[in-house]
Amino acid sequence: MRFAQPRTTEEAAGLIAQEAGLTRILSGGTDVMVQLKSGLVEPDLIVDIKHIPGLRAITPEDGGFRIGAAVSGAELGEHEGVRALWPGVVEGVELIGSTQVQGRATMAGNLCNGSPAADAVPGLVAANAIARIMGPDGERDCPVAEIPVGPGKTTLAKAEFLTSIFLPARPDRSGDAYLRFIPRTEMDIAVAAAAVSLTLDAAGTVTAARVALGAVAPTIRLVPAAADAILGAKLDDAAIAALMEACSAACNPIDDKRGTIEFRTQVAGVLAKRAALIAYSRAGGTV
Amino acid sequence: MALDNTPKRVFKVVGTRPPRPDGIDKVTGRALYGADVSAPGMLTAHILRSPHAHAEIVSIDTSAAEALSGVKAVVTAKDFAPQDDDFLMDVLDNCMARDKVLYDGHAVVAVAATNSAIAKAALKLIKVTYKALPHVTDVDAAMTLDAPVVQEGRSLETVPEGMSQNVTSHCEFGHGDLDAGFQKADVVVERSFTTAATHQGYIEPHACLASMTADGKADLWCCTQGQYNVRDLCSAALGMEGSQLRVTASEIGGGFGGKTTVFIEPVALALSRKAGRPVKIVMSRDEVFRATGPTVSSSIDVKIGMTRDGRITAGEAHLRYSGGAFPCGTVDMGAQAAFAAYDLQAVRTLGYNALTNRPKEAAYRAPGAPQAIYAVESVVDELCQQLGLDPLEVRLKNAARKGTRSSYGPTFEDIGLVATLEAAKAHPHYSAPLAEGQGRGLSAGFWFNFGGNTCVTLNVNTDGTVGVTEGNPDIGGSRAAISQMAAEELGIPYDKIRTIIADTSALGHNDVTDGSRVTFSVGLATIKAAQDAIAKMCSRAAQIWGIDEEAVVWKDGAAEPAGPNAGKFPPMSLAEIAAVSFNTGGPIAGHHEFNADGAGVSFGVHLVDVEVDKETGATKVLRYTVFQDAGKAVHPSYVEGQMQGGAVQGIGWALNEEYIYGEDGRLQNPGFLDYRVPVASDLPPIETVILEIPNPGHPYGVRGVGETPIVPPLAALSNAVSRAIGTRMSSLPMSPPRILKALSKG
Amino acid sequence: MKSIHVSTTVNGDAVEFICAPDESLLDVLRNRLGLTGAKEGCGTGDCGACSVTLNGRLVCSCLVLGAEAEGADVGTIEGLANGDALHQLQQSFIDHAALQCGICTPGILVAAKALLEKNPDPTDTEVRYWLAGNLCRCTGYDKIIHAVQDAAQKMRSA
Amino acid sequence: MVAVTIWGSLRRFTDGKSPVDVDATNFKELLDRLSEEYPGLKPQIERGVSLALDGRIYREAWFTKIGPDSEVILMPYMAGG
Repeated sequence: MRFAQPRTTEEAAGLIAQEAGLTRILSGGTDVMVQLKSGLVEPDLIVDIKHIPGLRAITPEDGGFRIGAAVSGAELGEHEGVRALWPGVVEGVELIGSTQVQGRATMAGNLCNGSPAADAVPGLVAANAIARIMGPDGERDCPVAEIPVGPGKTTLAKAEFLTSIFLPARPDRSGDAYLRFIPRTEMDIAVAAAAVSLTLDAAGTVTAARVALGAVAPTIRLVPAAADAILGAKLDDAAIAALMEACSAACNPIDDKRGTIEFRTQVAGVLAKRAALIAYSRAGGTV
Repeated sequence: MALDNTPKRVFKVVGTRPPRPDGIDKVTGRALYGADVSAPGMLTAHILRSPHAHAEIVSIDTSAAEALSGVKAVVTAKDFAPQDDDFLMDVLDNCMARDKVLYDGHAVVAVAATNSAIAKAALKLIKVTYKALPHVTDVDAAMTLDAPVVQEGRSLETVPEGMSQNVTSHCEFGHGDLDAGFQKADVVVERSFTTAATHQGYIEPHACLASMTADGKADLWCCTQGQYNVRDLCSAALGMEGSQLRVTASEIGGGFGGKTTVFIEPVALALSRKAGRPVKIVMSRDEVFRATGPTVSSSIDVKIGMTRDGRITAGEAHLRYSGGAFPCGTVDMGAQAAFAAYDLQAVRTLGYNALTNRPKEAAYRAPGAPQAIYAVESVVDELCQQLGLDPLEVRLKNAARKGTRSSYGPTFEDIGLVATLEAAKAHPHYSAPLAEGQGRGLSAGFWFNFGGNTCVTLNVNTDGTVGVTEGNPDIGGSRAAISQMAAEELGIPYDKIRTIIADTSALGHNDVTDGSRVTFSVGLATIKAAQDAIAKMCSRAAQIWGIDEEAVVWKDGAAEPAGPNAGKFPPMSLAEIAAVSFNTGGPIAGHHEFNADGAGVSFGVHLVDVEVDKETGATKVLRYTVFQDAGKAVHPSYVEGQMQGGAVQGIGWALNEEYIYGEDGRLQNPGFLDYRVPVASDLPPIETVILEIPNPGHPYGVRGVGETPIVPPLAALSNAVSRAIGTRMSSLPMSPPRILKALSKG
Repeated sequence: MKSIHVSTTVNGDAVEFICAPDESLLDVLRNRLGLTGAKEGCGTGDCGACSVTLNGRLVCSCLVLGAEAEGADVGTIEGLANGDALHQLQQSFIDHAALQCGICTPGILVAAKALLEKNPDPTDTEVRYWLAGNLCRCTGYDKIIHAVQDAAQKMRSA
Repeated sequence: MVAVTIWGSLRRFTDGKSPVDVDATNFKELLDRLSEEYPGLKPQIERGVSLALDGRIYREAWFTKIGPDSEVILMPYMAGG
């Protein structure tokens, strides 16, 4: 195994392209190191991208923010600007692991790990965040929602890696929120999760919404039917009930050591309801 | 045994809270644990483990591994001496599978190499051919007649005929006429319960460093609750003489019963013998979960009758425990402990142990008692609910007390249950208001407490300081408590004493640190050793003064002339006597060795308030108070620490901790990610109330305190949750999916 | 696997070591630098016993490659006391009986120090959440929270 | 003679009797007499038993004195955590 610390994205892309064997990108390393420890993955090359200029930066852009792929959860959480614009995204990232893990884990790594239960991803999907991807042929942009395709699987080509994630600007009277369910108060993987992003008009009616669910299907799932359920409403009981029903209907979970199909299906709706109410309040709405 | 039974005595050191002697080492990172040492030329070993729940080992080919550069030794079960004794054979078979692998994670081959990476690479080169066999991991399934047989021919003569071969033992306890008792009841509740296997969850994985030389002498450093036990088991396994194996106990990073046996120690010794070099083995967390000590899993039926005014007329429990793939006597203790808190005219408990394809049970804090008492205390609570009675009053009405014939036979001496219940009743927690969606639970708990074989040396140094040498690894602050008792008895300051834990060659046998025995037994031996040294110091003073030694008494750390000589000479302090000891007959040391008895049983009562989120099934623990009889709390901070730590382990057991097996019989959650021990943010403060009802079996009144606190939380939590959600829970852990399911059934 | 030469700073001292590319910082500290205060309780970032600071950030050293320490500033439990003078947290842990077996103690102290540097006056709940990644199986956490708060109070008034 | 209470599952080796009377003045004599008079108890006695004497539990001590009026209860050998 070799270890490389490239100084540019091009250099990194070149290293990865040239490696015939298995490559792992190291930014926070909180998943890669666990894989190494388990012996299930034996990479030939580890590419540490933290030393590439810009990859640890949070940069304002077009009213939104570009978050470098190696920005840790702790660094993101300390950024008042992102917190104010996309509080739901930040709270999702901050739920990954312990304080110690926060010192290392990144939003981009959480996305590329491909876990259906990734805490950072529902918020990003609800925010319609755009990932910037570097590859042998240069950079491309791709909606975050299109990256995961199954447990541990993404649409990234072999020689591609994330360099940043862009969180767009948003209209006034917008809010987002993320909630997950875990058996303890910390340190668990989400058993079910929901992120809601919405925009209100002056009267408090929902004019735009995106709802994403985690841990209830092979990938993080955008649920347009759930968004439709609250569009044009003021989160009255009927809209909430429709939202919960749409979320539960969108679930296709498994029974495993963390939860049952029945539990996940039911709780996903509950979390969507609670997240919607928080997002609504953050957008300035009063139920 | 004549004891100076003066419980009302005024203590000077006992009952205070001095700093622990190992404190600075532990806060600076200097304390040396199992994995923290190395030796010149040391090899590192790893162990290949079974991926099957149950399989025959057809063949093992280690040739490619042995040929790998850097590999220095490979061992299998063939490298260990066969044993006549079944218990010893089981321990060894658990360390290394012989003909069959009996559970997922069962050790098969070990490799020692010049570094960890090579040893791991070598494991991949080993070819083991298995013939998979049907498996069973559930205790009730294992007891059916068509269940796969885990081991044949292991049933004791006590097992009734016609049962599955997996049933290895049967026990029955109790007295009185059950039928008549149930006839007298106004209400009878019968309910079945299950509890999952849980792990002790010590943060330090098992680790050892073994070094055997060509002349057959060996040294072993390991984290253990009992170095003498390790010495005895390992020397038998290796066919060595006990004197040739010196075992040194490292600082121990938690044990809770799980480090009372051996797993890797004989393996490291065998590898070292083969390689002729020191060998270190450190388990991974995955190995700890898959191959070391979980508790029994259980399935329990309880039936209790009660009159309208809250008098229990009869109690019956059927306990089915599985201690994994080997015979296990833990159900005996559960069956004896189940109804211990009650004064009953008619009581009967039946226990069965069944083999399953799970790791061999290891002791865990009051082994067997939490499960049984959970089931009994749940039914008592349900009866109270049905009859509209206060659960604390009902327990007081039926409480065992001095003179009660216990459910397991003996008549109780002085016990603290009533005092503990009264303290709970008087505490503001019991009368604090509860909000909607909240519930309060109560449970009593009990543990036997043990004494056992103990040996202590107390050396009086010429500078007036004292060294205490004892043989029990300190798992919760016992060195501080022992130093305090030595200081108390000798009448010198605490900081003049240093207590150390001997290796097996430096002191006679000591039983393992188990059964809440150390503060009681080692403390008692230390007091006796101090008295021995005092007698010698009085004799030296008598010599110096030229008076009869009977005419000398020991007071406040000094010899004083007494009787007709009183006042003739100024008192001679320990330091003064010690300073001239070379001139008066040589060094002064006190010794005591005995098989301690009179440990005195222990009772506790826990109160808990919870709030349940009815939409998600999540339980939040809002308030928790522990009441326990400590006899005499030698170092109250560490008594509180036992009460708090035990309570939190019990909370984990009640809410989230469990061994989860897949259809394939493999453990699904061998890590701290999915084996969910409580984290700091899960918990409220754990309030403690120490009662001191002196144990007549100890001169200071001390009782063991370590185990009882894990017993009540299971039922206390279950009763609180059941009351909060209005549905009786009967299965542990009460994980959110289970609670939500119970809610949906109403 | 070719070893990597790394120059770093540990507890303020310049240190050089070589390590394998897949070797964790925890293994480097324990096996190559003789700093065994950080413990491996799980190797997967779930227990916090291996907590250290890396460029001032609290991390699990089992989740950091030794090679990543190049040019970095590593802080371990061995650097907490100033010679014979214990850090207030260390003293408070002894005074409040906040340790039993002590295996989690180094990690908890390193984590608590990082907390108090960021937030000198935390609530109990903040302490509990900050330390949620540090498992302790002996104490039930109660005395740990008291000890951290005692140290925080004394450090604020110092 | 002392009256020894035998726990339930062993009573089939004492013809259903409990307590049983044995002539013993200490723990060792008690175990020896029980093994002689009720051979079915021998395997359990060899595996280990505890003795509760007037409410106090003894695990191994052979020469523990037993008075004629003592409450004597045989118990399984026990271990803790």
